[in-house]
Amino acid sequence: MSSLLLIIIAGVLVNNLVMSQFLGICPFLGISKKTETAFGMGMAVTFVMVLASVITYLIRTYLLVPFSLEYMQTIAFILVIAVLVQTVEMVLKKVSRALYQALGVYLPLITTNCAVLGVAISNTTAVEGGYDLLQSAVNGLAGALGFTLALVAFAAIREKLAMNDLPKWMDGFPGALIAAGLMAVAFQGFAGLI
Amino acid sequence: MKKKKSMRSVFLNGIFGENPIFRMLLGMCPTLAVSTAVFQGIGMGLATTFVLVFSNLVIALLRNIIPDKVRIPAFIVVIATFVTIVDLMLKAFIPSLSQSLGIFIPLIVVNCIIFARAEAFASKNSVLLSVTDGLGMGLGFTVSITLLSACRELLGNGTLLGAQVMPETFQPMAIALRPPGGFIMLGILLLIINASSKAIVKRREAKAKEAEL
Amino acid sequence: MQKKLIVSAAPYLHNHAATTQRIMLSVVIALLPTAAAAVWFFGGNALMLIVVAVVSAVAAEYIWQKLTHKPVTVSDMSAVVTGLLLAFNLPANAPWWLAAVGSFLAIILIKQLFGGLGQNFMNPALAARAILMLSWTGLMAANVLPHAGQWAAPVALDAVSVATPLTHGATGFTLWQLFYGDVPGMIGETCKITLLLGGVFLLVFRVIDWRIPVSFIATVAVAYFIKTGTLYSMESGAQNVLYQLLSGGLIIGAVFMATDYVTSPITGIGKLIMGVGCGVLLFVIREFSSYPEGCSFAILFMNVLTPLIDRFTGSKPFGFEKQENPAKEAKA
Amino acid sequence: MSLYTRFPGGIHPHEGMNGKPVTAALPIEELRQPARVTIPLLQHIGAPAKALVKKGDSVKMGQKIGEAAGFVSAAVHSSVSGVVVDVQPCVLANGLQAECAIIDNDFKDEWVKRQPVKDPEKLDAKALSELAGEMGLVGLGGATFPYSVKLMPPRTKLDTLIVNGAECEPYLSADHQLMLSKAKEIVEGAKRMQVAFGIEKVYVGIEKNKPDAIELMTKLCEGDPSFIVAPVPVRYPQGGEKQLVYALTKRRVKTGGLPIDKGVLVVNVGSCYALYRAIYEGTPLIDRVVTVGGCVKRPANYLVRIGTPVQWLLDASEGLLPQARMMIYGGPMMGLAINRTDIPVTKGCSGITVLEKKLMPKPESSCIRCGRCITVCPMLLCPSDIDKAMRKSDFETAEKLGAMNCLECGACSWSCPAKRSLTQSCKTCKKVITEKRRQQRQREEAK
Repeated sequence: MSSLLLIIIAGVLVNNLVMSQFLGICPFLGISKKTETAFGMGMAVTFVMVLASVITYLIRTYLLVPFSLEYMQTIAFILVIAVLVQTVEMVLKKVSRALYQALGVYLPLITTNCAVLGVAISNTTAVEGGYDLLQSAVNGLAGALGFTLALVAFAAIREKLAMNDLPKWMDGFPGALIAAGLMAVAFQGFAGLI
Repeated sequence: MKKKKSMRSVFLNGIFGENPIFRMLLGMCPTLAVSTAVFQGIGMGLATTFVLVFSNLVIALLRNIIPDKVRIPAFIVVIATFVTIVDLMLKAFIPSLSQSLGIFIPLIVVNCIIFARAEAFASKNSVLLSVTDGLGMGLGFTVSITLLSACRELLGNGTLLGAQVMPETFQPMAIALRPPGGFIMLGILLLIINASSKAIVKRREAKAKEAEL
Repeated sequence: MQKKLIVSAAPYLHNHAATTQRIMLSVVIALLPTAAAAVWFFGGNALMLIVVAVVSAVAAEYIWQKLTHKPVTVSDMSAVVTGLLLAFNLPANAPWWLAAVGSFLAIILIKQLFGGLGQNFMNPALAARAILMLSWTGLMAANVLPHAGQWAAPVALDAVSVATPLTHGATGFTLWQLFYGDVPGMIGETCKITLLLGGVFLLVFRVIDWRIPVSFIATVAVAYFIKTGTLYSMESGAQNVLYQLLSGGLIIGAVFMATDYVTSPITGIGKLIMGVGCGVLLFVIREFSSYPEGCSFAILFMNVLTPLIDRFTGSKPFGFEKQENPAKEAKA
Repeated sequence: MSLYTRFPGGIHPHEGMNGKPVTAALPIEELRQPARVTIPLLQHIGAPAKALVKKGDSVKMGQKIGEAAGFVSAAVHSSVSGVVVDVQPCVLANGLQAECAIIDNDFKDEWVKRQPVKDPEKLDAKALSELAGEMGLVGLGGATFPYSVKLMPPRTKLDTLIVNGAECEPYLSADHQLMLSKAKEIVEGAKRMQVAFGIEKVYVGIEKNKPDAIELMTKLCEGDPSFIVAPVPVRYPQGGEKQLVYALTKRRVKTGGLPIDKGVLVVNVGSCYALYRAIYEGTPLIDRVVTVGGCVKRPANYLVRIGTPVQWLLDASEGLLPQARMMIYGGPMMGLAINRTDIPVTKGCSGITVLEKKLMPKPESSCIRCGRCITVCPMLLCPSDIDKAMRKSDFETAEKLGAMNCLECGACSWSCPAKRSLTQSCKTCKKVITEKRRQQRQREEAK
């Protein structure tokens, strides 16, 4: 139980995907202009990341390892994620109209979100022999929550910056990157928490 | 109105006009993550270039065969194949680099540059042009990531490619090697490039005006 | 005669007693006793650090505003406050350039690049200190014993390596010593008497709001009381609470840093959230992280969340009713 | 400890020379009539009145010269007897031009035939509203809302009447002095409304800095248990409708709504008096009390005929002092700065305030997010954010932040250490948003 708690704290704060692992930077920079959209993206990523963690674990344990196809891991994982995103989109459309409208637009963007593949791969390498099923799922959840936290906080900061009169050449990405850097400074306080 | 693209312009486009990092802001994750040392930067750049060139080549070859509906999975498979090749080759021949780049080698798969070039260029252009484009983009990526990692290594370690460059009295600024340093350094580089390119454009306009007068 | 009459927008009365400059000046005044205490305990080097930090902060602001052709606003004293706070967060044996680099980072990277006074989203002094700490961890270690009343440290600086009160397992400092300031630490954080004095001054003159410091300190107290009180006895719990409250940078952080207008929530509830958040994070970092002291990181993290907190604690207008129908209102 | 609820926010503005302490002690003097009056046909919120006279007509005092044009509009009457010189646009205090009747005074003070109401006790709401319309009554507290609309029989049952004698605006003492000299008439006017609307409780809200008025009113109301004189704390803007309603009844007037929605009718003391005169004398609204305060040689409270130019008042007060820098039409918090003195006094003008050099605004600097504007805002808004949104022309955000609820009381600007013109930003937002809504309505109607 405590190991799961550690995974959560590590995923959300200490090894925050964006702020200390540089995963998912593209959506972090791209979908952080409005807090609402940022939150929607965060939720969509959370949804997919937990599922992806579970499914890639199953694929790896029951398909790749038994047939010693580990070198195919990258191809297998990325395909699984692509298919998963498509399926999730279709299922959501059928099952829950409301949820689809909330998350739908973000789903196609997730395929190329390296955080999902990154978490899937790190599930296999985090500890000797990789996390077990539950740990993988929790790790996926924690990573996604950390991603959401960083994304939403960053979006609020950018909304604030949009109201400022920044120097002209700070507009857009330079300002966003430096702001992200200062944010990362704050996250460094958790280094060695575990 | 399709303009005929010369190989030279396609090549240079990748390095200057549409520099993947400084202009298009693509492939940020590996850029920020591995740019703590020049050696890693160059390694990452070349690995990406390799994948770019070959995936562009294959996709350009197959561009008329792949049906439109399944092109995205097809691209992914092609890219992932070459990434796997690079991954295995690095593990075999330069294990130290493979170790330090770690997870970011398999993550080349989701590097938006490669996917973007496949979608935007290779699937619409001839094999030769696509390969040139891959080379240009790859080199642009490599040069940029090397520049960033040079800055970070210099400030954070006082060295370049491991050789001491700064004077002995220099106290290395360790934060440059940490995550915040990556963001801030890239931000500052972008800022400088934006400001100077704006200044250049301005000067050109002023000159053009002068010429008119 | 009518020509000299000015026309402007209402209202025409203003509270001339409250100006940005006066607010900053009162913060500087509140910090001065602590500056004196810093020099008293840590001697000439502390004075040098304070002077270098303040001068370079003001210089950085002046140079930047000149270079970018903006109106020069160094007279609003905000750079002085930043410089002072930064100096207070340096150890007594820090080299002079550390203060200068810190000030430049604080003013240019953290404040001016985001638009100048009032527009930065992180406390400049704290963020600069954190950057210095991440860059030159060794130089930022507070390991000089105070040498009250002596100009230079009696022992060669690098020969001294002492445990600060928060280093795990360190004891041997009495509560009185902690309160009075006769302990190793950053130059401006040790003397709690002068810091609290400054805090009371700011509270009395309504420069700062009570919510952040009170909720911050109370949260830390409660957290430590629960921890030690349940582990051992109520008595040791209370003692440990006092020990923790008087150790490290908690007081300076709660009174002077977390209350920074620019980087803390603007609403009352938001301020309480900020205080409690800082307290919890401080407890977590002190207890579990690799850093002995977490005050600056705790505040910085809450700075990051401040825009978010502001967004969700914005009050509803007076008389707002939930079932209100905006379309209907528009028609009325 | 006050008996009455504290409204959120609020300030205690400091005054310069000849402020309330001075003007409050000056009894009302009737100002000499000017030789010529300029009577604007738009002295109220709503549509301008339609002129009933033309060049060369001779008019009597109290003669209707402008007729209400539309639902929200009010009649205008001549304040002197004489000859109409012209009907032409003139500049008013807000800097805009409006149609005005210019009348040369013959100093005969010939009244038009006035007709007091026969059975004042039996007036019902409908009759009151009609009478108010006929007599050109508007709210004299500053909002100048036509009373023909305000006194219409309401949809909801009214149970409380608040007579607003708070007069929280600095410098001004017009209402204060009116209460001292016309207390009986004010109470009588209020009683007529009480009867007409079947109201149970009448509060007379007076700020505690007017103890003489409180005493007098209390004495007058002793016999009537339904009348309660309520001394309210001195805090600007205590006299704001929503603030006073909240302080006295704890009812929160809905955003965008009126006190009437909560069963409360708020009437200014000046309006009560004007209503009394309309009922018992048949006198239309042709004069009002104006405080001339601040940087003038002889501050005073004048009973002024509507249409008298500001210069006439200044002359009576022996002119400005040398340190005068700003002249305000109204009070210093909600008035309008003017730089010409030919502007006529209208129904809504409660004072002419002249401010000295030392009170002049200082240059603005960056917002430091100190939150003072939020603490003082009586409407619980965040003026600094509205200001920032306005500066980025982001009116959508401003609307979300509740800019439309702004009272324009000026408390935020007063308290801002960076001297930013927050109130002005809110006003701008309100204007733009109102215009946008209007356009949208038009588009919808066009469909």
